[in-house]
Amino acid sequence: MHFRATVEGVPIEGRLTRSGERMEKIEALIEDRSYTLELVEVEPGVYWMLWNNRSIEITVTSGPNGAVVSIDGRRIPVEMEGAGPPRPRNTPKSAGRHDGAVELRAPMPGKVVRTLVSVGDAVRADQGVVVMEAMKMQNEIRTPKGGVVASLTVKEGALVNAGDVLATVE
Amino acid sequence: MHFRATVEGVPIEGRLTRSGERMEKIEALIEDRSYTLELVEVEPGVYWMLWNNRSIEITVTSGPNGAVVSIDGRRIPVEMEGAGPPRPRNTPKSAGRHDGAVELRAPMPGKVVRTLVSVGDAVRADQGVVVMEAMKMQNEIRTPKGGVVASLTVKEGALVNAGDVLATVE
Amino acid sequence: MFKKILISNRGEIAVRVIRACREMRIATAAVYSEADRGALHARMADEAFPIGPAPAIQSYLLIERIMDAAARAGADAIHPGYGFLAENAALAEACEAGGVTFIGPSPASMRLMGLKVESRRAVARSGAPIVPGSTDPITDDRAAKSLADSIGYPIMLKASAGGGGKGMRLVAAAKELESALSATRAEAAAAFGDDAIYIEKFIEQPRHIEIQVLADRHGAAITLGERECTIQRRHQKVIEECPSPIVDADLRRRMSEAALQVARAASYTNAGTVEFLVDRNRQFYFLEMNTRLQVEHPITEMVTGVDIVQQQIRIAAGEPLSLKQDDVSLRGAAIECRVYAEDPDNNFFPSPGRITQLRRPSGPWVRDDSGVYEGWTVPVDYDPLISKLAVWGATRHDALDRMRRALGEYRVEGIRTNLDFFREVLEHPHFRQGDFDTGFIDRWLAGRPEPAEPARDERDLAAIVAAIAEAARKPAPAGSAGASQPESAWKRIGRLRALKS
Amino acid sequence: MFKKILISNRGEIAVRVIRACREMRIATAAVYSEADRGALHARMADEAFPIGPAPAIQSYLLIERIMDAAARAGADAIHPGYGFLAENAALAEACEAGGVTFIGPSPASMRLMGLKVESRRAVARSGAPIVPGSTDPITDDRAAKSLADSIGYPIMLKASAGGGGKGMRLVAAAKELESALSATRAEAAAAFGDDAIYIEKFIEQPRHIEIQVLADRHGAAITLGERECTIQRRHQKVIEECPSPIVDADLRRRMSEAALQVARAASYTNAGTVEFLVDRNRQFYFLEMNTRLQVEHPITEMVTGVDIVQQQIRIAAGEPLSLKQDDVSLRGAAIECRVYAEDPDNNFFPSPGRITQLRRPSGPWVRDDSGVYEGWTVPVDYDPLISKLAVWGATRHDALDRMRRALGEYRVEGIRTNLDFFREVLEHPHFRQGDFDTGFIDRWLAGRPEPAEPARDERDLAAIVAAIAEAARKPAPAGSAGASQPESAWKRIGRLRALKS
Repeated sequence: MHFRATVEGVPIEGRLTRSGERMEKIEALIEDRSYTLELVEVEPGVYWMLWNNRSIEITVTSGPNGAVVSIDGRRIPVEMEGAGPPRPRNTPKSAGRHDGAVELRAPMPGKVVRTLVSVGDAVRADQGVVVMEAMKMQNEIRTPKGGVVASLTVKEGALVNAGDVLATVE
Repeated sequence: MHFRATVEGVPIEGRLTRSGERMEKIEALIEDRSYTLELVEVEPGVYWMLWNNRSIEITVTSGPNGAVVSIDGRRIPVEMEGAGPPRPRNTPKSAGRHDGAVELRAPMPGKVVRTLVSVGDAVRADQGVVVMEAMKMQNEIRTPKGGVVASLTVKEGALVNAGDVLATVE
Repeated sequence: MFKKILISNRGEIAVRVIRACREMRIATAAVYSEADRGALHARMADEAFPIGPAPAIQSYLLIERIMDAAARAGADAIHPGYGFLAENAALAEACEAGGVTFIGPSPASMRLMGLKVESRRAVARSGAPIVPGSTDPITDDRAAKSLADSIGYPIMLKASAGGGGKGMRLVAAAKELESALSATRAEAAAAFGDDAIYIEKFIEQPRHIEIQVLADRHGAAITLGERECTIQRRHQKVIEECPSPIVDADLRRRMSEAALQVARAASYTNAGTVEFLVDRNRQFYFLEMNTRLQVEHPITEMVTGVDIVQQQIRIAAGEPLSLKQDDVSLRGAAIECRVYAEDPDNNFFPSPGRITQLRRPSGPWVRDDSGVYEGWTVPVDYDPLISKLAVWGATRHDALDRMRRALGEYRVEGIRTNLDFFREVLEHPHFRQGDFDTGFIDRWLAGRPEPAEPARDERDLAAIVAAIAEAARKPAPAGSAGASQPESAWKRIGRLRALKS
Repeated sequence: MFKKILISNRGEIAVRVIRACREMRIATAAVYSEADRGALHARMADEAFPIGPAPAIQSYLLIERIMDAAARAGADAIHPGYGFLAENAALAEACEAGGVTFIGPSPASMRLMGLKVESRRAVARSGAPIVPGSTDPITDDRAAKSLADSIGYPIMLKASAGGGGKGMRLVAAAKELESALSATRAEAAAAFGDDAIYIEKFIEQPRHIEIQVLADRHGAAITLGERECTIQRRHQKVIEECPSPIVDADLRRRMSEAALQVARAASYTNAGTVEFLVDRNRQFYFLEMNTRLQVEHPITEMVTGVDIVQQQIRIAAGEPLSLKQDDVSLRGAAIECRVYAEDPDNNFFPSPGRITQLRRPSGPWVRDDSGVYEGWTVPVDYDPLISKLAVWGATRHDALDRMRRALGEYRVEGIRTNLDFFREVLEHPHFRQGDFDTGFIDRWLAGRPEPAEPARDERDLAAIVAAIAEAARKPAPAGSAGASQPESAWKRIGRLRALKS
């Protein structure tokens, strides 16, 4: 089995040879690094790995074209190639667009308590733009870069879902 | 929805009317007894029921044509009609045959430690026939009725599965 | 004793009360909002009553809905838990009017302790120490100056009508007083229509330490030692300990005596908590009294062996305290971590949603008071506390090591939690030494280094398991990898490498 | 302190030891048989080593495999748990030879206490009370008669070479002695080739009470109170308590002193348990010493606050006991139920198999030492203990009520367990009063009435939910019910009713 993946932004390529039943034996070659290990899925999405007699528990939370792999409390994002067309994540983060504008998105579902700026206002990087409330806590949504508020998509009192655009800063 | 079931050996017939989404409302008429209740499957096979404001947790372990329903630690076997062809249970119990003979079956997987009788021996009801070991415990398998040992299918040291015939008594 | 108790709350604290009732063979009635259909507390109770839509203001905060449910249940008592209506005297009054016992103090005690100025005055009269300053509004600048001089700088100016951190100003030295006074007065007048202000000494790098009180309806009152609640993030407690690393027997005795003075000043009955600020010289000052069961009560239970919720119920039923002060002893040390549905990697934003996997720690001296289960969707409408993880050890050191072990066994998938954050805090040398103040976490977070990159073999193992999981999820035809995919990072870098070589 | 400990065991006790090690920051190495791939103890350890096929005789009981795994792991100590090789002096000797510390007593202590006759003699010499009778074989009938008369009837005749209940005969009165002697001698000669016999007083309706001992390698030894282990089914402990309902401070002091005499007689080090029979007059007699960690150690931990496993490790590492006898106090009461994979409705036959659902109790003062997880297949090859559920309460009464609550929260599907059986035992009035002997459970089971039929509405609700579950499992076309099915009970009875009407 051949695979390509991007692990924390670093692309790698590997080959696996699998054998065995309940506890699989796996030979893996990733670039020039080889691994011999045993693996069994002990609970749904939870794998127990033996590697050089080390007992390692690994949890995989799979998504359509990516997964978060937890090893001993460390979360490692892995995007698999050939895993189907990419689908937007549940919670898109605020991110730059091609035109250089920044979309501020709601990091969680909740209510807009206050807007702190108006369209046309100049804003500094890290300045608060909207205050959201979820789970009884108020959180300021800040702009990652300075500029001018190009749009303010929500009003005070609005209910928003995770990923909804709150404002754009150009 | 119409159903027929056998509950602890007692056959009943009922009609259900279902409505609602996350928490279903159910109107049931079983013979002349009517029930109004709400139901939601909170975990796989675990249902939370509200009936006259009573909060009742019910676990269903489904089989091909039967289920064991647990209500507050009480286990109630329910056989549904129209649930597909019957399939043998995992662990058939020792039971009488049409010809009046009794088959003694292994109640669990394990090892035959000793046979206590020989073919042709006369046995009393409740007399031990075979000693099995499983989970480090020895258990005598006894005949529910007296008679003559017609066959002894296992030898000392044999490994048997749950439901395997150990002996027959006529 | 009561026949049936209605619990006017949700989540872990409702579960806690249900457990106490079950142990006392008292029937339980839960209430639930539309967001809490199938919630753990509703599942566990003997009866459950719907009380309205998801927003608390339309359900858990509606006194008439609670009283109506109690009447339908035929409950003879109501336990309010903490939060929601727990410190609302109107619920206690509605109970009195409805002939149902409210498991808590009298409405008068609740009202007195709920008022900032009046409670401060009552406590001052009782002889318990309050933060030095004025107990009446100051209008005269000369009086303000002489008071500030007598208590010593730094001081805080506080608008009488203010609250929640608004209308407050720190004054570091005498020379700043005059301009600060006029600025604060002006702000207060503008914001609250009232320019009356108070002066209080500013306690630098304080610790937040509280005393648990139990008082029956027959005049007996005892204390169950202190809790150290200094570890806070944005003024929210996250880790509590019992005992406090800085409280010795003498200080405990003096703080307990002060707490009893406060309780007596409020004619207090049932379980209550007197909160103190403690300065660097271990001087302590009354902060406020919480007139209800405290979130962090489990650590006191573990160290004293006293079931505080059962005591609440017995006191409310009119029983005299079965414990005398001499019966109370502290054994070992307990620590609690508040497990929140929040994302420490994303500014601690709330993280509601469905819990896809839940494995909870267990074994010796580990207690998990959870309000959720695997498959439950943590609603966006209520506070993010999903569990309180508490451990006990013979010493503080043992308890810390046990907590570290328990955190390692805890696994929550589907939502983010602060479990890993606690693992970091627990290893911080200042925390282990017990050397901290209320600003500890916020200062540490401000200067917290980025977590180390995972090692190369960890990354490789992650990729291997992800590949296996992907293959199990969707068995792909051999050799199909990436055939018609958008250009991947792998390809891009591959090309870059080719260019370089 | 050790750097890495190999645990030569499996299941809940291996998990218990791993937890202690993790709290002490000691690395752990597990061993596992082919049946235990993916077992909880192997998952939780830092390292895991395969040691052979499923049968214990080919894996967990093979000293060379254990020593080989320890060498590969680079472990500097081995913890044997209980069972398997825990009381096998040869493992302790192999450790000595291999330069690995065995966490337990010396091979000499283990051997002495493992021999019935020699240990009885050594204990008799130490001054601790043994069951009255002969310490040497008796060949002369007149000597037998005079000994029997002096200790009083009833007595037991025991073949010297016998064991495991074979070659034993109860003699109720003097007139039966002569014929019993000749019958027992004849049987012993036939069965064992040796007609030597012993005489021991027969203790009627005894209780089984044991004392926990800790002894370091520097001559210090303390006791941690008693455990009441009288509740047994077929000589297997199922419920244990600490303290015993019949032991007061004076009896505890005397039994503890006797236990220390036994420990000294065996030059004992590390944790050990001295078992006593206690008769109806509260006279106690040495039964045997268990030279290892006891299954039921958690209840002592809960009542004393002492972590016995950590103490074992510290003692083995050569540390002097940090606790003095005066530091040990008992607070409240603890009870343990041994959760077995067995079917109480089917003669308590073993019930191995896959656990399809596992929900474990939690909350205040509940401790579940489990060796399994949801999805795990309990193997047929090892003992059926899947968990030890222990609770603590301020009084025995509180602990019983808490256990009842905790049992109600425990849910295991896929295999059968004795959880419901415990709920019945806990409500038995004699059990609640603490009035029982070792035959209590077996007598009660013999006369146990059939459980009551479920009420009609319970049956109806069960049918409704089963119908809903069935519909979800396999959405059936409307009106298809029973079309081509074999004749059902429903149809038969429907016809019978038609005939009758």
